[in-house]
Amino acid sequence: MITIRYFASLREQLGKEQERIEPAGAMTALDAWKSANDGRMPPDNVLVAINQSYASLDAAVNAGDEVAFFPPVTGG
Amino acid sequence: MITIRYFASLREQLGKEQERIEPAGAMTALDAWKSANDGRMPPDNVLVAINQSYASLDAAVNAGDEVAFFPPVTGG
Amino acid sequence: MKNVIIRESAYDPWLLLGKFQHARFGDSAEYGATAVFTGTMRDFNEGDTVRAMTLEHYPGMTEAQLQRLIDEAKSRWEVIDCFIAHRVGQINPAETIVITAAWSAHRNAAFEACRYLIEELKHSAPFWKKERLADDSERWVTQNTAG
Amino acid sequence: MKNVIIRESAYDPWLLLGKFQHARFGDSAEYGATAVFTGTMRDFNEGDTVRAMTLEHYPGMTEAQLQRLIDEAKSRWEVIDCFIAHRVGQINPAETIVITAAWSAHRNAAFEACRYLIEELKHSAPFWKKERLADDSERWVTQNTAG
Repeated sequence: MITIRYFASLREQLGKEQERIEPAGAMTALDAWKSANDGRMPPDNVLVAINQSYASLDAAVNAGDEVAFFPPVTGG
Repeated sequence: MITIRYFASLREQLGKEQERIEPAGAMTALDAWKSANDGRMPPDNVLVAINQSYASLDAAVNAGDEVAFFPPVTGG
Repeated sequence: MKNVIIRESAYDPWLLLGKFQHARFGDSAEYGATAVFTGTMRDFNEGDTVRAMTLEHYPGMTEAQLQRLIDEAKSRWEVIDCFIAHRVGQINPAETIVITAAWSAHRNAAFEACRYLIEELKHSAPFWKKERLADDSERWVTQNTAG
Repeated sequence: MKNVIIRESAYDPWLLLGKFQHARFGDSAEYGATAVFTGTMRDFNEGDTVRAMTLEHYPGMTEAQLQRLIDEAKSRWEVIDCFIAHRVGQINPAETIVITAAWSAHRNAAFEACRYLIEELKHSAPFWKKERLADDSERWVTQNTAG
Protein backbone atom coordinates (compact mmCIF):
# COMPACT_ATOMS: atom_id res chain seq x y z
CA MET A 1 0.00 0.00 0.00
CA ILE A 2 0.97 3.65 -0.51
CA THR A 3 -0.11 6.20 2.08
CA ILE A 4 -1.21 9.57 0.73
CA ARG A 5 -1.45 12.62 3.01
CA TYR A 6 -2.84 16.09 2.41
CA PHE A 7 -2.14 19.20 4.44
CA ALA A 8 -3.54 22.66 5.14
CA SER A 9 -5.80 24.30 2.54
CA LEU A 10 -5.44 21.29 0.26
CA ARG A 11 -6.68 18.97 3.01
CA GLU A 12 -9.66 21.26 3.56
CA GLN A 13 -10.47 21.61 -0.14
CA LEU A 14 -10.32 17.87 -0.74
CA GLY A 15 -12.10 17.09 2.48
CA LYS A 16 -9.65 14.31 3.28
CA GLU A 17 -6.46 14.03 5.28
CA GLN A 18 -5.04 10.63 4.51
CA GLU A 19 -5.81 7.61 2.35
CA ARG A 20 -4.17 4.44 1.11
CA ILE A 21 -3.94 3.18 -2.43
CA GLU A 22 -2.67 -0.03 -4.00
CA PRO A 23 0.47 0.62 -6.06
CA ALA A 24 -0.30 -0.13 -9.74
CA GLY A 25 3.01 -1.12 -11.34
CA ALA A 26 5.61 1.66 -11.71
CA MET A 27 3.95 4.77 -10.30
CA THR A 28 4.99 8.39 -9.95
CA ALA A 29 3.74 10.79 -7.29
CA LEU A 30 1.48 12.30 -9.95
CA ASP A 31 0.07 8.85 -10.75
CA ALA A 32 -0.64 8.34 -7.05
CA TRP A 33 -2.46 11.69 -6.85
CA LYS A 34 -4.54 10.94 -9.94
CA SER A 35 -5.33 7.44 -8.77
CA ALA A 36 -6.66 8.85 -5.49
CA ASN A 37 -8.49 11.83 -7.05
CA ASP A 38 -10.56 10.49 -9.95
CA GLY A 39 -7.85 11.21 -12.52
CA ARG A 40 -7.87 14.99 -11.91
CA MET A 41 -4.64 17.01 -11.93
CA PRO A 42 -3.29 18.51 -8.69
CA PRO A 43 -3.10 22.32 -8.27
CA ASP A 44 -0.22 24.01 -10.14
CA ASN A 45 1.56 25.10 -6.99
CA VAL A 46 1.31 21.75 -5.18
CA LEU A 47 4.37 20.60 -3.26
CA VAL A 48 5.24 16.92 -2.93
CA ALA A 49 7.14 14.97 -0.31
CA ILE A 50 7.94 11.29 -0.49
CA ASN A 51 8.81 9.73 2.84
CA GLN A 52 9.05 13.23 4.35
CA SER A 53 11.59 14.57 1.85
CA TYR A 54 10.74 16.98 -0.96
CA ALA A 55 10.30 15.28 -4.34
CA SER A 56 8.92 16.11 -7.77
CA LEU A 57 5.60 14.96 -9.22
CA ASP A 58 7.41 12.57 -11.56
CA ALA A 59 9.42 10.87 -8.79
CA ALA A 60 8.76 7.15 -8.36
CA VAL A 61 6.67 5.91 -5.46
CA ASN A 62 6.70 2.37 -4.21
CA ALA A 63 4.73 0.16 -1.89
CA GLY A 64 5.22 1.29 1.71
CA ASP A 65 5.96 4.90 0.76
CA GLU A 66 4.26 7.90 2.33
CA VAL A 67 3.45 10.55 -0.30
CA ALA A 68 2.33 13.97 0.89
CA PHE A 69 0.77 16.83 -1.09
CA PHE A 70 0.52 20.35 0.26
CA PRO A 71 0.32 24.03 -0.71
CA PRO A 72 3.25 26.49 -0.50
CA VAL A 73 4.54 26.65 3.06
CA THR A 74 4.00 29.73 5.23
CA GLY A 75 5.89 29.13 8.47
CA GLY A 76 8.37 31.32 10.32
CA MET B 1 40.83 75.95 30.94
CA ILE B 2 40.81 73.03 28.52
CA THR B 3 40.64 69.52 29.96
CA ILE B 4 42.73 66.92 28.14
CA ARG B 5 42.08 63.19 28.69
CA TYR B 6 44.02 60.13 27.55
CA PHE B 7 42.73 56.57 27.35
CA ALA B 8 43.96 52.98 27.16
CA SER B 9 47.47 52.31 25.77
CA LEU B 10 48.00 56.03 25.15
CA ARG B 11 47.25 56.78 28.79
CA GLU B 12 49.75 54.11 29.86
CA GLN B 13 52.45 55.24 27.42
CA LEU B 14 52.17 58.87 28.45
CA GLY B 15 51.83 58.01 32.13
CA LYS B 16 48.99 60.48 32.53
CA GLU B 17 45.24 60.33 32.42
CA GLN B 18 44.03 63.90 32.53
CA GLU B 19 45.45 67.41 32.61
CA ARG B 20 44.35 70.98 32.13
CA ILE B 21 45.88 73.63 29.94
CA GLU B 22 45.22 77.33 29.43
CA PRO B 23 43.84 78.01 25.96
CA ALA B 24 46.32 80.13 23.98
CA GLY B 25 44.25 82.12 21.46
CA ALA B 26 42.65 80.08 18.64
CA MET B 27 43.68 76.48 19.28
CA THR B 28 43.09 73.20 17.48
CA ALA B 29 43.01 69.77 19.10
CA LEU B 30 46.53 69.25 17.72
CA ASP B 31 47.69 72.50 19.31
CA ALA B 32 46.25 71.32 22.62
CA TRP B 33 48.09 68.00 22.35
CA LYS B 34 51.39 69.69 21.50
CA SER B 35 50.97 72.23 24.24
CA ALA B 36 50.50 69.41 26.76
CA ASN B 37 53.25 67.18 25.33
CA ASP B 38 56.35 69.32 24.87
CA GLY B 39 55.55 70.09 21.23
CA ARG B 40 55.72 66.44 20.12
CA MET B 41 53.29 65.04 17.54
CA PRO B 42 50.62 62.50 18.59
CA PRO B 43 50.73 58.92 17.20
CA ASP B 44 49.56 58.58 13.57
CA ASN B 45 46.50 56.51 14.49
CA VAL B 46 45.34 58.74 17.36
CA LEU B 47 41.61 59.38 17.63
CA VAL B 48 40.24 62.66 18.94
CA ALA B 49 37.00 63.56 20.68
CA ILE B 50 35.95 67.05 21.66
CA ASN B 51 33.24 67.18 24.30
CA GLN B 52 32.68 63.44 23.80
CA SER B 53 32.08 63.59 20.03
CA TYR B 54 34.60 62.50 17.44
CA ALA B 55 36.55 65.39 15.91
CA SER B 56 39.64 65.88 13.77
CA LEU B 57 43.03 67.08 14.95
CA ASP B 58 42.45 70.43 13.26
CA ALA B 59 39.09 71.05 14.94
CA ALA B 60 38.94 74.16 17.15
CA VAL B 61 38.97 73.78 20.93
CA ASN B 62 37.83 76.46 23.31
CA ALA B 63 37.95 77.24 27.00
CA GLY B 64 35.75 74.77 28.89
CA ASP B 65 36.12 72.01 26.30
CA GLU B 66 37.10 68.44 27.10
CA VAL B 67 39.51 67.06 24.50
CA ALA B 68 40.26 63.33 24.53
CA PHE B 69 42.98 61.40 22.72
CA PHE B 70 42.91 57.63 22.37
CA PRO B 71 44.07 54.68 20.24
CA PRO B 72 41.82 52.78 17.78
CA VAL B 73 38.85 51.32 19.64
CA THR B 74 38.55 47.58 20.24
CA GLY B 75 35.15 47.02 21.85
CA GLY B 76 32.41 44.58 20.96
CA MET C 1 18.88 19.41 24.53
CA LYS C 2 17.70 19.03 20.94
CA ASN C 3 18.63 21.46 18.17
CA VAL C 4 15.08 21.48 16.84
CA ILE C 5 12.07 22.06 19.04
CA ILE C 6 8.43 22.07 17.93
CA ARG C 7 6.23 23.57 20.66
CA GLU C 8 2.47 23.49 21.06
CA SER C 9 2.46 25.94 23.96
CA ALA C 10 3.67 29.52 24.33
CA TYR C 11 7.28 30.03 25.36
CA ASP C 12 9.61 32.82 26.35
CA PRO C 13 12.18 32.90 23.54
CA TRP C 14 14.96 34.29 25.72
CA LEU C 15 14.49 31.66 28.43
CA LEU C 16 14.53 28.94 25.79
CA LEU C 17 17.69 30.34 24.19
CA GLY C 18 19.39 30.61 27.56
CA LYS C 19 18.43 27.04 28.36
CA PHE C 20 19.76 25.73 25.06
CA GLN C 21 22.98 27.74 25.28
CA HIS C 22 23.63 26.60 28.83
CA ALA C 23 22.90 22.95 28.03
CA ARG C 24 24.97 23.00 24.84
CA PHE C 25 27.96 25.09 25.88
CA GLY C 26 28.00 25.31 29.70
CA ASP C 27 30.98 27.52 30.58
CA SER C 28 32.81 26.77 27.35
CA ALA C 29 34.47 29.80 25.76
CA GLU C 30 34.71 28.28 22.28
CA TYR C 31 32.13 30.52 20.64
CA GLY C 32 32.56 34.27 20.36
CA ALA C 33 29.50 35.20 18.34
CA THR C 34 25.82 34.34 18.56
CA ALA C 35 23.18 35.57 16.14
CA VAL C 36 19.50 35.12 16.87
CA PHE C 37 16.29 35.84 15.05
CA THR C 38 12.86 35.67 16.64
CA GLY C 39 9.59 36.00 14.77
CA THR C 40 6.60 37.21 16.76
CA MET C 41 2.95 37.08 15.84
CA ARG C 42 1.64 40.50 14.85
CA ASP C 43 -2.01 41.50 15.20
CA PHE C 44 -2.11 42.88 11.66
CA ASN C 45 -1.60 41.31 8.22
CA GLU C 46 -2.49 42.40 4.71
CA GLY C 47 -4.55 45.30 6.00
CA ASP C 48 -6.63 43.29 8.47
CA THR C 49 -6.66 42.84 12.21
CA VAL C 50 -5.69 39.28 13.08
CA ARG C 51 -7.08 37.94 16.36
CA ALA C 52 -5.33 34.58 16.42
CA MET C 53 -3.63 32.04 14.25
CA THR C 54 -3.49 28.28 13.85
CA LEU C 55 -0.21 26.80 12.71
CA GLU C 56 -0.44 23.40 11.07
CA HIS C 57 2.65 21.34 10.31
CA TYR C 58 3.74 17.96 9.02
CA PRO C 59 4.99 16.10 12.09
CA GLY C 60 8.14 14.17 11.36
CA MET C 61 8.94 15.92 8.11
CA THR C 62 9.09 19.26 9.93
CA GLU C 63 11.78 18.11 12.33
CA ALA C 64 13.68 16.35 9.52
CA GLN C 65 13.56 19.39 7.25
CA LEU C 66 14.73 21.76 9.99
CA GLN C 67 17.57 19.41 10.85
CA ARG C 68 18.57 19.39 7.15
CA LEU C 69 18.71 23.20 7.22
CA ILE C 70 20.98 23.11 10.27
CA ASP C 71 23.23 20.54 8.61
CA GLU C 72 23.39 22.69 5.48
CA ALA C 73 24.19 25.85 7.49
CA LYS C 74 26.99 24.01 9.27
CA SER C 75 28.44 22.88 5.95
CA ARG C 76 28.29 26.39 4.44
CA TRP C 77 29.66 28.43 7.35
CA GLU C 78 32.01 27.85 10.26
CA VAL C 79 29.27 27.55 12.83
CA ILE C 80 29.65 25.45 15.95
CA ASP C 81 25.96 24.81 16.44
CA CYS C 82 22.47 26.04 15.57
CA PHE C 83 19.08 26.03 17.23
CA ILE C 84 15.56 26.29 15.82
CA ALA C 85 12.30 26.44 17.76
CA HIS C 86 8.87 26.79 16.15
CA ARG C 87 5.36 27.08 17.56
CA VAL C 88 2.46 25.05 16.21
CA GLY C 89 -1.24 24.99 17.12
CA GLN C 90 -3.19 27.99 18.45
CA ILE C 91 -1.15 31.21 18.64
CA ASN C 92 -2.09 34.65 19.94
CA PRO C 93 -0.64 38.02 18.95
CA ALA C 94 2.66 38.95 20.65
CA GLU C 95 3.58 35.28 21.11
CA THR C 96 6.83 34.03 19.63
CA ILE C 97 6.41 31.89 16.52
CA VAL C 98 9.99 31.06 15.62
CA ILE C 99 13.59 31.26 16.82
CA THR C 100 16.66 30.62 14.70
CA ALA C 101 20.11 30.93 16.27
CA ALA C 102 23.72 30.21 15.34
CA TRP C 103 26.89 30.07 17.44
CA SER C 104 30.28 30.63 15.85
CA ALA C 105 33.81 31.77 16.59
CA HIS C 106 33.25 34.88 14.45
CA ARG C 107 30.27 37.09 13.81
CA ASN C 108 29.96 36.90 10.04
CA ALA C 109 29.35 33.16 10.06
CA ALA C 110 26.85 33.49 12.90
CA PHE C 111 24.86 36.22 11.11
CA GLU C 112 24.91 34.42 7.76
CA ALA C 113 23.84 31.08 9.22
CA CYS C 114 21.09 32.61 11.36
CA ARG C 115 19.68 34.47 8.37
CA TYR C 116 19.95 31.41 6.15
CA LEU C 117 17.99 29.34 8.67
CA ILE C 118 15.04 31.72 8.85
CA GLU C 119 14.94 32.36 5.08
CA GLU C 120 15.10 28.66 4.24
CA LEU C 121 12.66 27.75 6.99
CA LYS C 122 10.12 30.14 5.48
CA HIS C 123 10.82 28.69 2.06
CA SER C 124 10.87 24.98 2.81
CA ALA C 125 9.69 23.92 6.27
CA PRO C 126 6.20 22.36 6.16
CA PHE C 127 4.22 24.85 8.25
CA TRP C 128 0.97 26.54 7.24
CA LYS C 129 -0.68 29.54 8.87
CA LYS C 130 -4.40 30.08 9.12
CA GLU C 131 -5.48 33.46 10.43
CA ARG C 132 -8.62 34.28 12.40
CA LEU C 133 -9.80 37.82 11.70
CA ALA C 134 -11.79 40.32 13.76
CA ASP C 135 -15.14 38.91 12.52
CA ASP C 136 -14.02 35.36 13.41
CA SER C 137 -13.69 34.40 9.74
CA GLU C 138 -10.63 32.33 8.91
CA ARG C 139 -8.22 32.42 5.97
CA TRP C 140 -5.10 30.53 4.99
CA VAL C 141 -1.98 32.62 4.50
CA THR C 142 -1.03 31.88 0.89
CA GLN C 143 2.52 33.17 0.77
CA ASN C 144 5.29 34.40 2.97
CA THR C 145 6.57 37.96 2.81
CA ALA C 146 9.89 38.52 1.10
CA GLY C 147 11.54 39.83 4.24
CA MET D 1 14.47 50.69 30.72
CA LYS D 2 17.33 52.38 28.89
CA ASN D 3 18.34 51.48 25.35
CA VAL D 4 22.01 51.57 26.27
CA ILE D 5 23.42 49.72 29.26
CA ILE D 6 27.06 49.72 30.39
CA ARG D 7 27.63 46.94 32.94
CA GLU D 8 30.54 46.34 35.28
CA SER D 9 29.31 42.93 36.38
CA ALA D 10 28.55 39.72 34.51
CA TYR D 11 25.06 39.30 33.11
CA ASP D 12 22.93 36.68 31.41
CA PRO D 13 22.32 38.13 27.92
CA TRP D 14 19.00 36.32 27.47
CA LEU D 15 17.60 37.50 30.80
CA LEU D 16 18.64 41.04 29.99
CA LEU D 17 17.04 40.87 26.55
CA GLY D 18 13.85 39.43 27.98
CA LYS D 19 13.76 42.18 30.58
CA PHE D 20 14.24 44.91 28.00
CA GLN D 21 11.70 43.43 25.59
CA HIS D 22 9.10 43.06 28.33
CA ALA D 23 9.68 46.59 29.65
CA ARG D 24 9.66 48.13 26.18
CA PHE D 25 6.89 46.20 24.48
CA GLY D 26 4.84 44.43 27.16
CA ASP D 27 2.18 42.45 25.30
CA SER D 28 2.26 44.71 22.25
CA ALA D 29 2.14 42.87 18.92
CA GLU D 30 3.60 45.73 16.88
CA TYR D 31 6.94 44.06 16.12
CA GLY D 32 7.20 40.87 14.13
CA ALA D 33 10.97 40.48 13.89
CA THR D 34 13.79 40.69 16.38
CA ALA D 35 17.46 40.26 15.49
CA VAL D 36 20.08 39.88 18.20
CA PHE D 37 23.82 39.58 18.30
CA THR D 38 25.81 38.61 21.37
CA GLY D 39 29.59 38.69 21.61
CA THR D 40 31.17 36.37 24.15
CA MET D 41 34.71 36.40 25.50
CA ARG D 42 36.76 33.59 24.06
CA ASP D 43 39.74 32.08 25.83
CA PHE D 44 41.90 32.28 22.71
CA ASN D 45 43.11 35.20 20.57
CA GLU D 46 45.88 35.59 17.99
CA GLY D 47 47.24 32.15 18.84
CA ASP D 48 47.43 32.66 22.60
CA THR D 49 45.39 31.50 25.56
CA VAL D 50 43.67 34.44 27.18
CA ARG D 51 42.89 34.12 30.89
CA ALA D 52 40.98 37.32 31.40
CA MET D 53 40.38 40.74 29.97
CA THR D 54 39.99 44.31 31.18
CA LEU D 55 37.66 46.52 29.19
CA GLU D 56 38.31 50.23 29.53
CA HIS D 57 35.87 52.82 28.20
CA TYR D 58 35.22 56.55 28.10
CA PRO D 59 32.28 57.07 30.45
CA GLY D 60 29.79 59.52 29.05
CA MET D 61 31.10 59.43 25.50
CA THR D 62 30.43 55.67 25.35
CA GLU D 63 26.74 56.05 26.14
CA ALA D 64 26.42 59.06 23.82
CA GLN D 65 28.14 57.27 20.94
CA LEU D 66 26.01 54.11 21.32
CA GLN D 67 22.87 56.25 21.42
CA ARG D 68 24.03 57.95 18.20
CA LEU D 69 24.36 54.52 16.57
CA ILE D 70 20.83 53.61 17.62
CA ASP D 71 19.49 56.91 16.29
CA GLU D 72 21.31 56.31 13.00
CA ALA D 73 19.98 52.74 12.72
CA LYS D 74 16.45 54.01 13.29
CA SER D 75 16.87 56.60 10.56
CA ARG D 76 18.26 54.07 8.06
CA TRP D 77 15.83 51.19 8.60
CA GLU D 78 12.22 50.79 9.70
CA VAL D 79 13.10 49.64 13.18
CA ILE D 80 10.84 50.26 16.14
CA ASP D 81 13.57 50.16 18.76
CA CYS D 82 17.10 48.96 19.48
CA PHE D 83 19.06 47.83 22.52
CA ILE D 84 22.78 47.73 23.25
CA ALA D 85 24.48 46.35 26.36
CA HIS D 86 28.25 46.27 26.86
CA ARG D 87 30.47 44.99 29.67
CA VAL D 88 33.36 46.99 31.07
CA GLY D 89 35.94 46.18 33.74
CA GLN D 90 37.22 42.68 34.51
CA ILE D 91 35.84 39.97 32.20
CA ASN D 92 36.38 36.21 32.21
CA PRO D 93 36.12 33.77 29.30
CA ALA D 94 32.59 32.66 28.40
CA GLU D 95 31.10 35.89 29.78
CA THR D 96 29.02 38.05 27.48
CA ILE D 97 30.76 41.22 26.31
CA VAL D 98 28.16 42.82 24.09
CA ILE D 99 24.54 42.60 22.96
CA THR D 100 23.02 44.45 20.02
CA ALA D 101 19.35 43.98 19.19
CA ALA D 102 16.74 45.48 16.88
CA TRP D 103 12.94 45.13 16.79
CA SER D 104 11.05 45.73 13.57
CA ALA D 105 7.85 44.85 11.72
CA HIS D 106 9.88 42.88 9.17
CA ARG D 107 12.98 40.77 9.35
CA ASN D 108 15.23 42.48 6.83
CA ALA D 109 15.24 45.76 8.75
CA ALA D 110 15.86 43.93 12.04
CA PHE D 111 18.83 41.99 10.66
CA GLU D 112 20.34 45.02 8.93
CA ALA D 113 20.01 47.26 11.96
CA CYS D 114 21.38 44.63 14.36
CA ARG D 115 24.40 44.04 12.16
CA TYR D 116 24.95 47.76 11.65
CA LEU D 117 24.98 48.30 15.42
CA ILE D 118 27.65 45.71 16.14
CA GLU D 119 29.83 46.69 13.17
CA GLU D 120 29.67 50.39 14.01
CA LEU D 121 30.11 49.73 17.72
CA LYS D 122 33.36 47.90 16.96
CA HIS D 123 34.42 50.73 14.69
CA SER D 124 33.50 53.76 16.78
CA ALA D 125 32.49 53.10 20.39
CA PRO D 126 35.26 54.10 22.83
CA PHE D 127 36.11 50.72 24.38
CA TRP D 128 39.58 49.21 24.67
CA LYS D 129 40.46 45.62 25.50
CA LYS D 130 43.52 44.54 27.45
CA GLU D 131 44.16 40.81 27.56
CA ARG D 132 45.82 38.85 30.35
CA LEU D 133 47.65 35.81 28.97
CA ALA D 134 48.50 32.44 30.51
CA ASP D 135 51.78 33.79 31.96
CA ASP D 136 49.92 36.75 33.51
CA SER D 137 51.49 39.19 31.04
CA GLU D 138 49.11 41.80 29.66
CA ARG D 139 48.67 43.27 26.20
CA TRP D 140 46.36 45.78 24.60
CA VAL D 141 44.33 44.50 21.69
CA THR D 142 45.34 46.79 18.84
CA GLN D 143 42.62 46.17 16.31
CA ASN D 144 39.29 44.48 15.93
CA THR D 145 38.78 41.55 13.62
CA ALA D 146 36.98 42.18 10.33
CA GLY D 147 34.14 39.90 11.21
